[in-house]
Amino acid sequence: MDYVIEMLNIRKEFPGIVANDNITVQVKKGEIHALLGENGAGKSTLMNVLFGLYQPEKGEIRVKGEKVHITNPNIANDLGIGMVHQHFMLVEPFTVTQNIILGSEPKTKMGNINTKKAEKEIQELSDRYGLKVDPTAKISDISVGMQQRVEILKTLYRGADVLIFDEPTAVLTPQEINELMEIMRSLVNEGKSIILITHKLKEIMEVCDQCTVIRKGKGIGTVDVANTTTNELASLMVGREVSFHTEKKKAEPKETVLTINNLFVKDVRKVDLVKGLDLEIKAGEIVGIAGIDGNGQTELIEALTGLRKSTSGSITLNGKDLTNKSPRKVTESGVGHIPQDRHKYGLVLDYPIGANIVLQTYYQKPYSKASVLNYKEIYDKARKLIKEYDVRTPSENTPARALSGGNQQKAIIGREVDRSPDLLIAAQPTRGLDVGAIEFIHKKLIEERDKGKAVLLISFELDEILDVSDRIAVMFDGKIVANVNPEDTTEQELGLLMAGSQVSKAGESHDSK
Amino acid sequence: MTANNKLFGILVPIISVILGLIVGAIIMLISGHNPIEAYASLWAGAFGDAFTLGETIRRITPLILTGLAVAFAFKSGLFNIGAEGQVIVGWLAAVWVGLAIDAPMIIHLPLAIIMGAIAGGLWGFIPGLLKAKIGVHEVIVTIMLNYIALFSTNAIIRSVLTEQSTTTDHIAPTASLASEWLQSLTYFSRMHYGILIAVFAAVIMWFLIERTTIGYELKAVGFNQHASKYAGMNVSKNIILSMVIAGGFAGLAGAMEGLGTYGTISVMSGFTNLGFDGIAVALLGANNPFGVILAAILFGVLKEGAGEMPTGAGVPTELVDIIIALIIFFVASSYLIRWILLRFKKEGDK
Amino acid sequence: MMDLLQSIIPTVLFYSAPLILTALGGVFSERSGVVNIGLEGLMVMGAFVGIVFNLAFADVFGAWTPWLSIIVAALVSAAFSIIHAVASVSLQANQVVSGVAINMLALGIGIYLTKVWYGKGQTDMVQQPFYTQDLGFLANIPIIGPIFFQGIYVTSYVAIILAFVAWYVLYKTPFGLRLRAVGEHPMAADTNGISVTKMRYIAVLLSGALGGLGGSVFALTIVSNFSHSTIVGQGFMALAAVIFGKWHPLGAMGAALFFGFAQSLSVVGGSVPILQDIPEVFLLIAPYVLTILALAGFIGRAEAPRANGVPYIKGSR
Amino acid sequence: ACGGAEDEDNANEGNNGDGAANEEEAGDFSAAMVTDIGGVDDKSFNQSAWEGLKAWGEENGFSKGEGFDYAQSNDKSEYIPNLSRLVRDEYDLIFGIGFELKEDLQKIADQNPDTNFALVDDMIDAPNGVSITFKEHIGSFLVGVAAAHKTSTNKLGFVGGIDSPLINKFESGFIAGAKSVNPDIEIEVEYAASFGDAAKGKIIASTMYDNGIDIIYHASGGTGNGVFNQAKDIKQNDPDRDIWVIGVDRDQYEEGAIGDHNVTLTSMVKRVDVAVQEVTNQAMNGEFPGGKTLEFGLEEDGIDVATTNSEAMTEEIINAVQEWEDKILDGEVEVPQTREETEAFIDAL
Ligand SMILES: Nc1ncnc2c1ncn2[C@@H]1O[C@H](COP(=O)(O)OP(=O)(O)OP(=O)(O)O)[C@@H](O)[C@H]1O
Ligand SMILES: Nc1ncnc2c1ncn2[C@@H]1O[C@H](COP(=O)(O)OP(=O)(O)OP(=O)(O)O)[C@@H](O)[C@H]1O
Ligand SMILES: [Mg+2]
Ligand SMILES: [Mg+2]
Repeated sequence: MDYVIEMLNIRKEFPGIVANDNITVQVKKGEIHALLGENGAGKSTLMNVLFGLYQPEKGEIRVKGEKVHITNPNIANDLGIGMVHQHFMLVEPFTVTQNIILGSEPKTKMGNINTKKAEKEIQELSDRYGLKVDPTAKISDISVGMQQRVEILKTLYRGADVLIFDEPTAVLTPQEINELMEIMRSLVNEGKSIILITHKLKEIMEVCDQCTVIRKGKGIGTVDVANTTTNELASLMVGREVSFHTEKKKAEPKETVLTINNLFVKDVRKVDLVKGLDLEIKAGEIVGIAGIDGNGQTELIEALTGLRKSTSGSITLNGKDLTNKSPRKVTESGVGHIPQDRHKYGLVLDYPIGANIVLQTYYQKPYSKASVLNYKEIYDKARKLIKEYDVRTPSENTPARALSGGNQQKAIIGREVDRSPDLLIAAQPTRGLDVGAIEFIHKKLIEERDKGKAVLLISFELDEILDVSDRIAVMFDGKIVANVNPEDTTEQELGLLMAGSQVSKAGESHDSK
Repeated sequence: MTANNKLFGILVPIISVILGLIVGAIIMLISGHNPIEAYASLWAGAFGDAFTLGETIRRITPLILTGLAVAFAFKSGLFNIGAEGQVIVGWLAAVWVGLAIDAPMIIHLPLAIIMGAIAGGLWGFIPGLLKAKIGVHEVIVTIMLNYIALFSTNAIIRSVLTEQSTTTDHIAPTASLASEWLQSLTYFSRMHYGILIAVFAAVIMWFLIERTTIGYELKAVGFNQHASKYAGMNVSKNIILSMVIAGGFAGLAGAMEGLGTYGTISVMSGFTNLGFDGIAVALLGANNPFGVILAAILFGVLKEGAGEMPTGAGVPTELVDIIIALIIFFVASSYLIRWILLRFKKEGDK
Repeated sequence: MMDLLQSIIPTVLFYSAPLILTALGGVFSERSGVVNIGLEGLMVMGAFVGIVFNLAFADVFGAWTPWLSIIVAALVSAAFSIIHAVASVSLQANQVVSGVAINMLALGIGIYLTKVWYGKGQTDMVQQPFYTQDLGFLANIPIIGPIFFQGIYVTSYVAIILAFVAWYVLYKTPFGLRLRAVGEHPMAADTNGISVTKMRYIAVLLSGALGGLGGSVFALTIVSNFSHSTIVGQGFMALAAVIFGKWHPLGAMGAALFFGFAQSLSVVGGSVPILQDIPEVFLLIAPYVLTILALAGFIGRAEAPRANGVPYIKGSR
Repeated sequence: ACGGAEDEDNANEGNNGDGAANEEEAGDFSAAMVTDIGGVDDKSFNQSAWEGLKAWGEENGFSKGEGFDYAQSNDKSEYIPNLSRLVRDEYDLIFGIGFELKEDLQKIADQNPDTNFALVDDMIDAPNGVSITFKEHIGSFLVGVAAAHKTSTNKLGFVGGIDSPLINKFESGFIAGAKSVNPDIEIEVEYAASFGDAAKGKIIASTMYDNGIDIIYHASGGTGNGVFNQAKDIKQNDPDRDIWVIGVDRDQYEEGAIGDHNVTLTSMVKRVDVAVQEVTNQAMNGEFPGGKTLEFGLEEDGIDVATTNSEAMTEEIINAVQEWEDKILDGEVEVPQTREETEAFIDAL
C-alpha cells in the first residue's frame, strides 16, 4: 500500500492521563483524511506527536513506508510534514513574509535576510494555490482567514507534502470556509496529502476521503466517507445517538426589551465599524446576528456591554437608557454576556472556578457584606452551578485554567444565565466545542427564551444561526441590512445577504441618515 | 496535588536556605575561611545576647513593611521597584510631623505614622496613575521616582528642616516609637514598638487581599485586565489603589526608621536599600503576607548577624549578601528542587 | 552656543556610553523574552573584573590594558550571566527574581573578593584607564569636529557603533528575526524548528557581555577603581533606557544619550544664565523628571515583547 | 601596584581572626573605634584614624584585638550595634569617626557613663565624651594660597560633596585664601550632592576645566575620583597644559599620578591620626578631657599642607604658604568659616 503517513499503535501519556491509547492512523497519498473526536479525545495530541512536538511512549511512525523518529519539528519539516495549528503560531508584529521564512530564511551573501527573494517566492506560491496573501502585510493587520492562509503557506514554503490542519474552520466565516475547502482540494490535486481535524461533520462529508474516529484517547476505527452518514459519524464519535436539530417550540415574542437606535461605534483604530445600526429584540425571542467577521459585530457587542463607547445613537433596555454606561451599570441593568473570547474576557484563568462564578456579583449580598467576602456563600453557589451545568472539574477550587474549553464555557454560561438577565448576549458561544457541548448550550439558550428572556446570538456558524434563532438579523458593513425568518431562508440566501448584495435595502438605510 | 503543593511551598524555601548556607560555606572554604566559626559568629551576632536580639528585631521591622509593599503590588500584577523612594518620603514625612507639631502622644504619634504612610502612598500614586491612565511602565517610573525622592528629600532636610545641616533635630518624644522599656530589656538596643505595627500591617494585607472585595478586584486586575473590565471593575482605579497601598506600606517602613530607630532623618548619599531588600523579602515570602514576615526575619537575622563575622571569623560581611542572593536563586528556581524532591519521592514509593 | 555644545556633547558621550552598552544588552535579553533586572549586577561584575584585570596586568600589556580589560570583563560577565540564563530559561524561575538575585550576587562577590584579595573595601586606582583623544581626521572637520570628535573616548563611539550593529543584527539577520520571534511567540518559533532555549541563552549571554562591557567602560573612564559605590544605579538607568527606547537598539541609545544630556545639563546648567537662579535640587532631579514626562507625554504606551518574562514550557499554552 | 606600608598591614588582618598569641601582657587600658561607612581602608579619615590608633597600640605593645580594635560600619544603621558591641567588650575609650556618628555616639555615651567616648569631626555633649574637630578652614585657606600662586588663568574651582556647614568650611577657607593673595581670582563653586558620584565629579571637573579653570580643590570623597580622572585625562592628552587638583583629608598624591606627571598640586591633610593618638594617650594617662571640644589646627599638627609634589609645589609657593601660616598663627588673619564670614572677609580685603 502506498501510505504516505502511518501512525501505528501510538500511545502518549500525560501525567495522570492517557491522551492517546494505541491509536492507528494511515493516510494515503493524495487523500484528505479526517480525524474526528470529542473535545479532549486526543486529536491534537496525536498530531503533535506526528509533528515532533511530543514523543510517544509507544508506537511507530512511518513516512512513505520508512520508519522514522520525529524528535522535533525540524525533522517533521525535513520529512515533508507541515502543521497548521489549532491556535495560530504567528508572530503578530512580524510581516507575513517574516513569519513564513522564520527558521529557514534565505540569506544574501552579506548574511542578512534576503527579503526581496523571499517575498517573490511567497507571492508565487500564494498565486499557485490561490491563497491571496499579501507578503508585506503585518499579521496584526490581516483577517483571521488570511492568517490561516499564511499558516498554510508556511508549510508549503517548507516543501510539505503532508499538511495537518487542526480545527482550521473553527475561526472562519462561511465564505472563508468555502475558500479553504477549495484550497484543500487544489492542494490535493497538486499531489499533497492532508490530515484534517474538525468537529464539523458537514465538512468531513464535503471534502474528506477517509475519517478516523477517536474516542477518549482510543482509536475507534477508520471509515470511508463515501459510505457513511453524518449520523453514523456522530454516534461513532460520542458513542450514542446525537440529534442535530435542536428541538424547540415556536417563539412567543412579547414586549420589546432592547432597542438600538442609529448606533455608531468606532474600533481601536478610530474607524467607524458600526454605522447607524438599528435593532430591536423582544422578550421571549432569540435574535441571531448573521454576518461575516469584521462587519462590526465585535464593536456592537462591546458597545452593548459597555466595554466600548459609542459615538452616537442610543441603546435602550426596558425603556431605560443604557448608552455608554459602564459595564457594571449594564450588568446591573439586566444584561448577561457570554463573551466571544472566553480566555480574554470570560474568565480570570488563575482564579478558582468558584471565584469566577461571582465575577460580576462578588460585591453584592450574599457574596460579600461591607466589602468582606463570604466564601461559604460563594462556594455554595459555585457547587450548585457546577452541578446544574455539568461543569466537569475536580472541585470548585480548581483554577479555571485547568478546565477544558467546553467546561470553561459551561461555567460562563452557568454564571450568566443564573443571574437571570432580561437580555442575554451570546457571542460565538459554541466556538471550538464538540457536538455534545454544543447541544447542551443551545438547549440552555432556548430555555432562557422560554422563560421570557431576550437572547441575542452572534455567530459565524450559519448552521447555528439557522438552528437556534427565531429571527435572523443580517449584519453588513456596520448595519442590519435584512431581517429574515430562519424558516423561510436558506444558507445560500443568507450568504448573499451577508456579502451585502441586497442593493435596495442598502439604499433604504442610506435615506435614514 | 494541592496538599503536595502546600508541602512544596514550605519545603522549597527551607531547602533553599540550607543550600544557600552550604554554598556560602563552600565559598568560605575556598577563600580560606572557617565556615563553622563564621556561622557561629553570625549566630552570635544575631542572637548572642539581648542587645543583638533587640537590634535584629529592629532590623526586621522595616523589612517586613517593604516586603509587603512589593508583595502587595505584585498581587495586582505590578512591580514596585519604587519601595526605595517610598521609604524615603515616608521617613521624611514622619520625621517632619514629629518635629513640627506639638501635640499629646495619642495624637502626635499616630499622625506621624499616618503621614509617613500617606507620603509613601502618594509616591506610589504617581506611577499608579501614569500606568493606569497613560500606560507608562511602572518599573521605569518607580526607578525615576526613587532618585527624585532621594534628591528632593536631601534638599528638604537641608533647606527646610534644618539650616544647611545634614541631620535634623530629634523628633519630639510624643512622636517617638522608641520605648525605654524595650530598650532596657535589650541593653539599649534600638528595638521599638514598630515591630507590632509591621506585623499588624501584614495581617491587614492578608485580610485585604484574601477576605475583601477590594482584594478580589486587585487580584483579578493583576491576573486579567480584560476580564476585570468585562466584570465591571474599574481597572484604572485598582491599579492606582494597589500602588497607593503598596506605597503606603513602604512609607510606613520609612516612618519606622524615622520614628523608631533613628528619631531623625539625615541627608543620604545613597539609597537605604530597604526597598530593594523588600523585593527579595517579597519573593522569598512568595508574596504572601505571612511568608513575608518569615522572609524578613531570615534576612534580618542574616544581615544583623553578618556584622559579627569580620571580627569573629575574619569573613567579610558581604558573604551574607552572597548567601541571600543564592537563597533567592534557589527559591526562584524551585523547579529544580521540586524535581529533585519528586525523584526522591518516587524512589521512596517503590 | 558653540562653546556650550562643545562642553556638553563630550560629557553626554562619556556619561552615556556605559548606559548605551548595557542597555543594548538589555534589549537583546528582553527581545528574546527574558526580563533583565540584573543589568545593574552585570555592570558591577564588569566594573569589578575590568578594574582587577587592569590592576593585575597593566605592567604586562601596557597601553592595551584597558581594551583587554573590557574584553575580559565582557567575557566574565557573560559567564556570570549564565546563572540568570539557567534560572530563567532552564529552571523556569521568575525572571525578575533571578535578576534581583544577580544584582545582589554580583555586588556581594565583587566586594567579598576585593576584601579577600586586596584586604580592603576598595581597590587602588588603575594605572591604565581610558583616556580621551581626538579622533583622527574627523577631529579636523570644521564645526562638527570640535564638538563631536575632539577629546572623546573611543569607547563612546564603540558604544554608538555597537548600537547600529545591534540594530542590524536584530532587524536584518536571520539570527535577529529568530531572536525576536522567540520573545514574541516562543511556541511559534519552536514549531518552526527554532530552539527557544538556545536563542534565550545566547541573548542572556549577550546581555551579560554587553553589561560587562558597560560596567568596565564606566569604571575605566570615570571612576578608575572598584568599590561598593562604583556602580550605583547605572544598571537601572540602562534598564530605563531599554524601556524608554521601546526595546529598540537605536531607541535605547537615544534614551541613554538623553539621560546623559539631562545629567550634564544639571551640571552645566549652573553656568547657563537662565538656569542659574533655579535651586540646585531642581537641576538634580531634572533628568528623572524629564524621563517621566517624556514617557507620559510623547512616548506613551510602550509595548514590551509579548512573551517577555514568561518562561517557555514546551507543550503548554 | 601601589599601596603603602599601611595597606600591607591591612592585608594581613583578614587572617588573624583567632588573634595570635600576644607576646606582652596587655595593659589594662584599651581603645577602639567605629568607622563610618567606608571602613579603615577608605584612603581617607577612617584610614587615618586607624593608623593613629594602631600607632598608639604598637607603641604600647598591643596588637589588634588585644588592646585596640575597630568595628566597621557598612550602613548607618550599624553605628549603634558597633558602638554598643565595643562598650560591652569593655573598651575604655571608644572613637566614633565622622560626623555621621554624632547622634548615635551621643546616645551611647549617655547610656554608658562609665566609658569614655570621642567623636571626630563633630561635637558631642557629654561629660564622658570629647569632641575632636579640625580647623579645615585654615587648611583650606592655605591650599587656597597655594592655588592662587599656581594658577595662570586666575580661575579656580571648588567641588564639594554635600552642601553642608562642614563642607562650607572648606569652601570658605579656600576662597578666602585665594582672594587674600589675589582678589581678582574667580572661584567657581559646585556641589555634587553626593560623596560617591564619580561621574558627577567628572562632569563638573570637565566643565570647569573647559571654562578655563586650571586648579580644582575638591572636598567630596569618592566624587573626587572623577575630578582626578578628568584632570589626568586632560594631562594625558596635553602634557603641557597645566592642570591641577588639590586633594583633601589625606595626601592624595597617589591619585594624581599620570605617567611621569602628577596632577595633585597639594592636599589639605587632616591629621586624624595625630588627634586620635593624642587623645588616646591623654585618656590612658588619666587626663581624658571629658566634655571638652578639642580643635586641631596648625599648632597641634592637626592640619597640614602636603608638599609631596615637589615639582609643582615650588619653593616660592611653599614660602608663601608658610608666610600666611605665620600670619594666621599670629592672629593677623581670621579665617572665615561660613559663607557670610567669607563675604565679609572679602569685602574687607
Ligand atoms: N500538555 C498537556 N499536558 C497534560 N495533559 C494534556 C496536555 N495536552 C493535552 N492533554 C490532555 O490530553 C487529552 C487530549 O487532548 P487533546 O488536546 O489532544 O484533545 P483534542 O482531541 O485535540 O481536543 P479538542 O477537540 O478540544 O481540540 C486531554 O484530556 C488533555 O487533558
Ligand atoms: N499543560 C497542561 N497541563 C495540564 N492539562 C492541560 C495542559 N494543557 C492542556 N491541558 C488540558 O487540555 C484540555 C483541553 O485541551 P484542548 O486543547 O482540548 O482544549 P479546547 O477545548 O480545545 O480549548 P480551546 O477552547 O482552547 O480550543 C483540558 O482538559 C486541559 O486541562
Ligand atoms: Mg485539539
Ligand atoms: Mg479545541
